Amino acid sequence: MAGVLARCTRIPRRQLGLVGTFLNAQQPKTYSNAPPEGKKVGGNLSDEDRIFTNLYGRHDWRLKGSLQRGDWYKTKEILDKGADWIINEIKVSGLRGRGGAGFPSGMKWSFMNKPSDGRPKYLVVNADEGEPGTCKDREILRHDPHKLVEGCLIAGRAMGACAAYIYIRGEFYNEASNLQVAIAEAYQAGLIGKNSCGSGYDFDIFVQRGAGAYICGEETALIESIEGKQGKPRLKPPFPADVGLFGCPTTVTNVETVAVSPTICRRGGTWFASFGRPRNSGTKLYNISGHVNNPCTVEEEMSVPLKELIEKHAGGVIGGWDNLLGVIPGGSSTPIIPKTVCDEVLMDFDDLVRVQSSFGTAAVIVMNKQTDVIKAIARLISFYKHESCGQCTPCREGINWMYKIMWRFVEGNAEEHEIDMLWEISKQIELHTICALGDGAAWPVQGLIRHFRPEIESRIQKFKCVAAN
Amino acid sequence: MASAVRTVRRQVRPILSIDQPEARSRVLNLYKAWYRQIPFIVQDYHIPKSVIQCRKKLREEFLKNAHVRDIRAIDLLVIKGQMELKETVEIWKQKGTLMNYFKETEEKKPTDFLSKFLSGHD
Amino acid sequence: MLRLPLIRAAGLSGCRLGATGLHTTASKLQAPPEQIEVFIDDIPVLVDPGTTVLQAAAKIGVEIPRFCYHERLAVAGNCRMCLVEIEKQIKPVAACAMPVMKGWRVKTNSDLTRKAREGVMEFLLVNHPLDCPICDQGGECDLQDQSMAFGNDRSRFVDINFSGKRAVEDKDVGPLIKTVMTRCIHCTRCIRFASEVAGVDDLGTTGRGSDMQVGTYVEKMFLSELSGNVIDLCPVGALTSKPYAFVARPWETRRTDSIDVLDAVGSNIVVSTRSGEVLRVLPRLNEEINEEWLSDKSRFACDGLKRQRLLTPMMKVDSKLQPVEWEDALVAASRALQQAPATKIAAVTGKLADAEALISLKDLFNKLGSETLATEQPFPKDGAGIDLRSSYIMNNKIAGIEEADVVVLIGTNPRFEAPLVNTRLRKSYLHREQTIALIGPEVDLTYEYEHLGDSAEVISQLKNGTHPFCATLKNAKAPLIILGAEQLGRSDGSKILAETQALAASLGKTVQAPENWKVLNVLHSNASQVAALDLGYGSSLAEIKAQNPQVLFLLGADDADIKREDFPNTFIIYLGSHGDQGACIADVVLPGAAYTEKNASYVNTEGRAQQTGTAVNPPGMARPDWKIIRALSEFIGVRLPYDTIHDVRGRLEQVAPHLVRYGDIEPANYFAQALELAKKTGSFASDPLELKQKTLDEFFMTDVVSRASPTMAKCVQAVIKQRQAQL
Amino acid sequence: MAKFFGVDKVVRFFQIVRDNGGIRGSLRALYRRDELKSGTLIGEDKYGNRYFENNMHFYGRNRWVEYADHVGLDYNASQVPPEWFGWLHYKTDLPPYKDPSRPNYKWMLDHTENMTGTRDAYMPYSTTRPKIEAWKPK
Repeated sequence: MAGVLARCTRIPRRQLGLVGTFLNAQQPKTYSNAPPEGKKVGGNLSDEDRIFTNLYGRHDWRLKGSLQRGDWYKTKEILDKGADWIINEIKVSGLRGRGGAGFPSGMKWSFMNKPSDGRPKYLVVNADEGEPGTCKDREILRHDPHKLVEGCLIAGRAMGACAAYIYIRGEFYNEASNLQVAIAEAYQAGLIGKNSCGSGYDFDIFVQRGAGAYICGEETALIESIEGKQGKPRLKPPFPADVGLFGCPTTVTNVETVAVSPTICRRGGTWFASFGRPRNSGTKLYNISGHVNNPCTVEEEMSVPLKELIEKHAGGVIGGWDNLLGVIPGGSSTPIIPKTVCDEVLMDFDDLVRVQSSFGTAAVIVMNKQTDVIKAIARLISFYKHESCGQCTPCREGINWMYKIMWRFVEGNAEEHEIDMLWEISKQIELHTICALGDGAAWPVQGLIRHFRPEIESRIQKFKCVAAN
Repeated sequence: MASAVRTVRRQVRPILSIDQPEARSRVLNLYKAWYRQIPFIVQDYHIPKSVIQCRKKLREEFLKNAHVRDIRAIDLLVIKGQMELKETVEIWKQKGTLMNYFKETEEKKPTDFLSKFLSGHD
Repeated sequence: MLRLPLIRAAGLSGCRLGATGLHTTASKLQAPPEQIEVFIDDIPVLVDPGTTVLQAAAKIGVEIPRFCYHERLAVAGNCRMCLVEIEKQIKPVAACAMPVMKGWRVKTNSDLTRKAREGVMEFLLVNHPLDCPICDQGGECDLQDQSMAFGNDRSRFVDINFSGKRAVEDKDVGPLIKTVMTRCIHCTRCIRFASEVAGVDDLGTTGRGSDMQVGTYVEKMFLSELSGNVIDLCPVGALTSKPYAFVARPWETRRTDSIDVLDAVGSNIVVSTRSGEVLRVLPRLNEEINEEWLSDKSRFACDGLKRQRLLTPMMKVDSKLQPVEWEDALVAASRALQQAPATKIAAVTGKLADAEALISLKDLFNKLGSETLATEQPFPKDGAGIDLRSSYIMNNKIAGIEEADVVVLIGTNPRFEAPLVNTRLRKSYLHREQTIALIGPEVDLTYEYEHLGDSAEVISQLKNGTHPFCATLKNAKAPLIILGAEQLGRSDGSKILAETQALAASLGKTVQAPENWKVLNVLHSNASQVAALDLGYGSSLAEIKAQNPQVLFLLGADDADIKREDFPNTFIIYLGSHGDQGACIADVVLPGAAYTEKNASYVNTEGRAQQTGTAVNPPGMARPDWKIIRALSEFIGVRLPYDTIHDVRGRLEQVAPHLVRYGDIEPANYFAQALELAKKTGSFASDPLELKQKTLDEFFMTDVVSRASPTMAKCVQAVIKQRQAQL
Repeated sequence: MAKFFGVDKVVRFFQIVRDNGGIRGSLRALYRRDELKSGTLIGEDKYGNRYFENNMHFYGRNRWVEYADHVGLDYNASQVPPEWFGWLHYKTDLPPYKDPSRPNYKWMLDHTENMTGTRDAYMPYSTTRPKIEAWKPK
């Protein structure tokens, strides 16, 4: 779900209400209007620069193993350096939220770091990874849970949060139990809890399992769900940083964002910033699925060319690169890009926006030419129809309508002018909803019509011919 | 002076009668005509009133307008009376209509609180 | 759950959320913040920070269409009808939820805005059935109106030929509300009303996406004393009135502004009539009394106006009541009154009597030399008695309840005795952290309260400072005591009143902030009570019984439990609108007009005089009450000197001028004198405080109108059924 | 010859008088029915009405009914039951008792004459509920 938040980067800062004012003030200094200098392309991440060293679960995921891999190393010292140092380090690193929206994490955390008004603050970690195609947090949760636990502590320290809630997807049973074990170990080792790591800082971590609703990955719906209500997005403003969990200031961050923060603090923000193009720095977990020879999750530098990513790590497209039809680059809610675009696009936030798609969660879904792309998108719309919370009108009624039209397109039982109608309906949904799920459902359809309109038209013609005979 | 007379004449153009005596004679003629017709009316309509009673009513009806002095008004009343006579004699009327002369058909609305209350009028 | 986050948010993060919930009084306490300027359609408007775009637009008369937004409910922002364009923003914002920012240029009629509205309208109609011709909401439907104003004029929904529209099973939510859930547009107004105002968390949504349904999840009836309001709230025909189903169209009905008299709140209502028949009762906006809500009894008991009516005068012939003419009945009544000595006649007035009838009856009895006039609900005579108005009205006004921080309810169940007073309490409880305590039987109010005990002794303990709750009271800035009038009818009524007065006086010393703050408030449940006390109905039923009267005049007194056995040889004259207890025991029955059939004055528990309107004429031979008494006086031979309603009002003005100052409240401020006069001795009775209306089924039938109402009978049945099902 | 002198008419007159029960009977019949006829008795229904036919009269007058004696002068056409009505009005030439095709079911109601003008006349009444229901004292 969080992948859908990608749109946040594309709308003006003022849109963010209160937050927007902060943004406007600080943005020029950091990265906004800076022309991309430095690296032009990423790739070939060396093993010593990998953050998630147990991504494939070949080593011990428990405390002992993670200590060997360097987790919890001098955590106390990091905590002792204080919130401002941590936030500054994150800012320097240029880390952008890994949940899809790509909001600069340092800035987001700094919103929380303001004088307390008496209310406690909370860190909420969004481990409700439900986006079709995305499976990066899962690997962290089951194979490197201590990275996350440590990350919670550091991020929590940076925000002055008193506790972290990790909202974990209901289907991730084993992941949740691994995480719970890791938290228990950390408590026993005195790493978290009262006087965490001996730093004098009290910090608790709670795990809350979801019940399998995609919408609960939206930050406010997630908060509602933790509060025990129906997982339905809240209106913003007020933003969670103002009124969040239990009415208190809250920051909701993705698992990956939190999990990389200890390493950033240990190895320095500049180290992290050295990867990828400017404004798209760091390393990233890529999930490659679909018609590739070797679907995998891999940690790679930002700004790696899509072709290199697929060829090098996923063993290439089934039937060769020329058999490629299109790629959904960032999880199901991002618009599909055709092969011509795939040839040279880089996997980072800015370059994918350039090609009218979105980086999302970097969940690359590859489709070769044997795919019925209309049916594939129709299946995605079925998913969104099923997962729409039903709270606001455009999403509830619109996606259902799109669903009906899409499945008629699959057969071809439609008129050609309905393609334009579908486009308009998707535009009527987009930007008109409370949360970003409506946008996420509209974009695949828009991508389909943008790049595969002839395909739909020929399908309709074919159906008419069959019907006529 | 002459012009003044002319204007006056234009303003009050006579309907039938030019002066008081003429109007008076018309009234008397009408009265006589009614008076003579009453026996036949009583017979034709079969009304439960005697000729004497009817003549008394006739006189009463005429005396109702005894105060009228305006010639034009007298003339109009005479015309109406003639029309009434014609209708009655030709039996264009019905018995009940004729009997209306002898009885008020519409009831007076109550005016004091209690009768209003009892009759249900507000 | 509802209380906690909202409070925190409202209290601590500025007025962002607070602004949505409270608007009548919230601004009074906070210092006026600096206003910001925004532009609505290029018209500059100055608003407080935290004002939403919609409110700012309303300030200059620009109405933004909405479905889910309701100014008295929390903002949901889910219908998306109120989307408006803000200049230099790609995304349209929901006007109902978005607070304005300085310098925003809002465009409520731009292309983007209109397109957004049209899109939302289209989406809403995709699954909304086009059954307007058979829909009860037709003619007063927000969806119809806004579709005309903002929708497209043709449909693109070709899928009607393939898969059709959604259909949803109807729910049975009780005898008052008819559901046609297919028509629901999921605005959740009903849900928000139920949980926020009514305090009954019965409604909610189940399912997701296009399968979302509004309902109770488990088969359950939505039974609340305020449930009918969701009918008004529902912008479409999903929730309509069950008794009113398929009865009339709004353009066929004639509307008469009136006042509700089934409780002592005096809610403002509109009576819809057609051809001499009351069809329905709707609330009318009055911020100081009922806001825009109405209790179910007031709304649905109107069919009781058509049953069990007294249409002709009746007289006992051969020990059986026979219909007679007015003359006969009046002659019989007057003869009885003439023959009886002045000390042997008495009158009791019921809860629906209007001020005009009360003054006429009092004048008549005074002319006959009697002063034995009693109200159904006794008021203690000791001490100041009824002489000081401050000891029997709700001095601090209904709207003033919202400003209290600590409220002590003594022997009252406001939820059922005055549901619209209770909504104020709940509102303050939710939004202003009001602390509420109750002395009396433990009843289910719609908020949490501290139960201090059910003995009258607690009042003294509070006064003396020996009760644990005194600590809270001592720190209260605006304490309030609401005393149920029902308790004053107890044998120790005067003691309760005196102690409460003393308690209020001691608390009154600590009040600093609000001006004219009055601690002591009496909550009545009878609509006629305050007017009767104002006019000097000072006797009590016990006195009348002791007097053993020869003639007893009942002015609609049906609830006083007057039995024939108590008055074996008394000639009983009953004047009222319905055949009930009173008419059963009467020797002469005089048919009076019900509250929708006369232009009459009533005084509510605050002491606010208001008048009802003549929506229909009295049925049959029934007459307005004061006219009957006036006619009777003439038969007796002591003619009362008024013939028209204006004359009666003139007489009212002589006696009590505030009774004809409609809409105003005449404040009373003789607390100290009342306290001085109060009898200091006496002791509390040992039995605990008791209430007549403790549960919902007791609420539905409290007076002749609601007892005659088939709908109310169904409600009682439904409550009992639900209770049994839950056991 | 007798016909030529009109003697047969005289003969027929006496015949008719005889059929009607002599001079006294004829006068009574004449008083009751305003006409004097004689014909073949075709049948009698259960109400006592007797049906005659005499084809000497021209079509339209050759069938008639003599109403039951007990009704006296209060006879009217609606006293003829429907089965005889058909025969009387030439809808059929078969009198009811000779007609096998006539429906005869148990549920069929007995014939009643038109009660208009009598106390038993049908009076329509309102079936709608009154708008205001009055209280009935017990």
